[in-house]
Amino acid sequence: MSAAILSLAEAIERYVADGASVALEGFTHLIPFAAGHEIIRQRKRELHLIRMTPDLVYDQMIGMGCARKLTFSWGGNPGVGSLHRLRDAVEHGWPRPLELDEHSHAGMAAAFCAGAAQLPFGMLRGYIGTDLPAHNPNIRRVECPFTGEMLAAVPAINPDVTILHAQRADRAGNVAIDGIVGAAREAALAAKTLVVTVEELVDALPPAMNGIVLPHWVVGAVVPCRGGAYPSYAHGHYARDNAFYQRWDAIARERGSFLAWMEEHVLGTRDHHAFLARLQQEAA
Amino acid sequence: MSAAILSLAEAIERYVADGASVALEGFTHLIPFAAGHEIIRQRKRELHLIRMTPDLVYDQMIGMGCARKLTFSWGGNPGVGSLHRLRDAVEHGWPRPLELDEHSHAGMAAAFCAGAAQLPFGMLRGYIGTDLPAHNPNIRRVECPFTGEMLAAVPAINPDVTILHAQRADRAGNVAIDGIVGAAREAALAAKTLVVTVEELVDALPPAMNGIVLPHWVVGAVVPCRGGAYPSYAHGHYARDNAFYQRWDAIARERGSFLAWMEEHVLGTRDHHAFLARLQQEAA
Amino acid sequence: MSACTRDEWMTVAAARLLRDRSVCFVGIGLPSAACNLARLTHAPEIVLIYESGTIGTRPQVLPLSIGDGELAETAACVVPLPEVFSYYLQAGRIDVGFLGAAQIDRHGNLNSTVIGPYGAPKTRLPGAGGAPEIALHARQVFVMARATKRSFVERLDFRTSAGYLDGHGARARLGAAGGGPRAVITDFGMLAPHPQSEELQLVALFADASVEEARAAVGWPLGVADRIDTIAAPTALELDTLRALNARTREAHARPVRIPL
Amino acid sequence: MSACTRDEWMTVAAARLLRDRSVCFVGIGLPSAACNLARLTHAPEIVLIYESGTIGTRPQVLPLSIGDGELAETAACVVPLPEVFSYYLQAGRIDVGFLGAAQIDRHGNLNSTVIGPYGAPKTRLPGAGGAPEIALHARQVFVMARATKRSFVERLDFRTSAGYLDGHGARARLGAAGGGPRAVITDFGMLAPHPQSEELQLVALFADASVEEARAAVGWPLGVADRIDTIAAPTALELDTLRALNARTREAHARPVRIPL
Repeated sequence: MSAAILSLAEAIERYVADGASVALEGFTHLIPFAAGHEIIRQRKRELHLIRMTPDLVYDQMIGMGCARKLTFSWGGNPGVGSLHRLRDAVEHGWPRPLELDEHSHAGMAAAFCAGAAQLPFGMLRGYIGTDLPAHNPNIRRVECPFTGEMLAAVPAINPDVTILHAQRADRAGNVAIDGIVGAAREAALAAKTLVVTVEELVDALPPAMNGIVLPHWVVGAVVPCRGGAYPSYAHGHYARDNAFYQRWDAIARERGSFLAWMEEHVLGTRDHHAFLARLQQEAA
Repeated sequence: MSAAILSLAEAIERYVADGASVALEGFTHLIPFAAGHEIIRQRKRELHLIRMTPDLVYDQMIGMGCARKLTFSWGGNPGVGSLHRLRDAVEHGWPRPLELDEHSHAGMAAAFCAGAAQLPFGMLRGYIGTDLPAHNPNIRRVECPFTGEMLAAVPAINPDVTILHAQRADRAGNVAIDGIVGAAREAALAAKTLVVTVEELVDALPPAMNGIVLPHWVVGAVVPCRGGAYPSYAHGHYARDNAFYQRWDAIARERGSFLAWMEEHVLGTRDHHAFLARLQQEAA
Repeated sequence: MSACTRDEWMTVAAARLLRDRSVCFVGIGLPSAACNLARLTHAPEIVLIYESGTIGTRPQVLPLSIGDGELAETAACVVPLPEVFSYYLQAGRIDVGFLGAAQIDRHGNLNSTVIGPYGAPKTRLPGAGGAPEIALHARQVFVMARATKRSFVERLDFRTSAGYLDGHGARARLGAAGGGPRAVITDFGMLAPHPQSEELQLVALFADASVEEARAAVGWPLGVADRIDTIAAPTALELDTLRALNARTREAHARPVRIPL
Repeated sequence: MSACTRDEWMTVAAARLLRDRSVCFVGIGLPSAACNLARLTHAPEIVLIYESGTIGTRPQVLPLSIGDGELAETAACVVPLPEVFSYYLQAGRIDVGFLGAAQIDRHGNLNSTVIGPYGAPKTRLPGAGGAPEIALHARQVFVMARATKRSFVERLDFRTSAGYLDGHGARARLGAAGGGPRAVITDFGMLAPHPQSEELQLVALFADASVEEARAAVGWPLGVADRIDTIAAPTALELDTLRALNARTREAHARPVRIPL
């Protein structure tokens, strides 16, 4: 019932099976980069990746051939431009074709909420006048039994495993999140198993009252992992490395430069600590 | 756009019209007693009262003849027993008959959420095997367009006015709530107009981050009103007067003792300050 | 322990049913006392949720209402009520739900709505509250109710929440996710559903109660299990802990509250 | 102000459209600059909401992403993203939504999904994000996009979000609650929908732009309003404020970030 405290390698090995549906959530803030890199290191395959904003970490997993399908609502490099590896997969099937399950933010948020509530579908007043439903059979309509109005419906998202990054957990596995949370909490509660990497493991969480806490008995595993959101950020711990996001555009633009970078920095490092040390070395 | 800062008498006069649908929310905590008393003083009539847990304040309004209809999910004196005035209205039509729109907590919560989201209905997996739908045409069913499962549906609740009590507001009308919140936030966002009585008006709210804030542009009016939740409580300000809740059982049991108490304490006092002063006088 | 009351015995019996680390959706009254007694004795890591939104709360005294400040102050976190019902209860995260009722029938269906016809009630009761969905979604439900022929009835005046409906698998066929009322703790002992018929039958008696007492208190012909367990009297530790809890509670609730003038 | 760029002029023109106290749903890029310029000049009480859940935020520098820490630190509160979309946007609480796009057609419909066929794209774009529901629910939408014949097109490759659909009231008939794209701010001036046909037509030009320039940049035969306003050049205050904001932003984003080892 209580959360296990594991190393990242153990957690990914235990909970991310080939073919699983996996949501690494966190909206710009608290993106679980370390977990994504470990998935790449362990060469997981055929994953159904789920995430509102794929961001660099999904660009990396897609480019390294981990994914067969992507459920998403906005796939860019925020403030910079394209995710070149995502584009290459969709436009040219490299390194393998990628099936898309594409939504709007509002639709995907409704799907995560339904998942968290264990309802079979979510609804919204949305998708009117757009071509998305024509290309996604997962966007349907439902009639209000009181007014007759037709609303948009999306199936609940219930990932096999959701992975978050958070600022802290206590030793029982209670997890506390401060700051921008996106749909992370709903993705967490929607998951069959929840894994959370954290900046620090503490004896007792600060008093939360109305703050965001995931209680230990909904958490499958807690993984201590300093800097686990870098180059995204952890409010109160370190800032977003906007320059890295800008650099990524050049790294990922070509297959060769992408592969070389991943080989050296992710496959070539033992863990996230070694990854960060390599970057620091380069910066020095 | 910004919230007006009004006296309680002004706010009730301006926003609570005879015949209006009115939700005074707050779950045990932060029940807007002062506002309920002012509605009684102003002899509002034909109200459609909405509240998950009617509590003493609705017992008082119903007993004083303010209400024609009640939407609710649990109508007792918490930890004590019956609401005798609510019972008298339902069992004997005194002082006038009361139409009931009766739900479960889960159903009413879904209806408030739908109201806040401006969806026409809320849904839940609920009401299975109960007699409530047989007596309430507002409990219907909706079919999942993906799985075919039938779920319960309830129409959105959108009160003409929702009244809350909160710990503090700033001068722009931003309202901050700490502690147990129940469905107060959803009831607030579902309302056509929102009125909030507050313990204190401050120059600047403490930093909220992920706390509960109602931004000024969703607030119609802020009413400074110290002790406005008494005999309910305001976390960080004063405790619930459990003894009063117990005393109420005897006061409200008979029509005569109820009317005498209300005459003396509510109709016989100019405002909430005078009401509290009268009680303090009696306690001395 | 001679002076132990039946309410105390019921509370202790209910507490003993609770396993450490289980997640309980707690109501006010005897269930609240039972859950906190369990927490203060054999189940220190039990997780208590009150429908007011307090998750993992550890009150020093029992709340009078479901939303006392004590619950918020000692909680791991406080969430809006809609989330308690959708993200926790409906999502299937509750191991044990407690319910009481004015009436219970032989299949554990409960009435807390009305005595007499709904449209012209003899006695209007508080109503459903969280009960219908607790009854539906909790992995198991424990009912706590003192038994009389007026409360343990042949036929409910109103079915507020589902037990086993008409029995024989009717509940499961309707798609209810939770396991239903696995135990009814009452003031002579305990009833539990028969595995096939799902009719409540006597499975355990307090050490000083009898089958005759049980039959006399129940308004339907009460079936009796092949084996009737004896529920041991409260231990000194249980009784001391419960009484200390109740004493703290009485003292706290009697403390005069400053009128916020 | 001779050296003012067209991007600056667009930003200033958009900022001027924003009234004080209006509630704006802000996207990254030029809209974010325009909203914050308005806040720092004539609209100090404007309410800025970013879809990351930051409500009433007052950033000192422009965010690079929609969820920069700066937005959370200066917000009145931070709410989960599902609430931004349901309790704020869908609930009709947004006065102004900003959208950009890779393609726009004559009725203000937008494409940010794909160039070429959806199943075999020539260029895969980032996709919808918040756009479909911003387009639907905001009381008015302002579009900011530089014009070329490849972006202001006769026919969209994909309709990501609804403008006026085929015009002549089609949008309203479909039940869209918001008012649609009331203004398209582009690098020669501004387009707005014709009251009947709802076709975008030229209503204003930057002081140094011409109708010919506008027509050359638009991929459909551009209609022209009876009266074409001139958008005055940025004032010194506007330009100084915007440039200072951009300079602060560049400096902040260039500051090296400590690797969290």
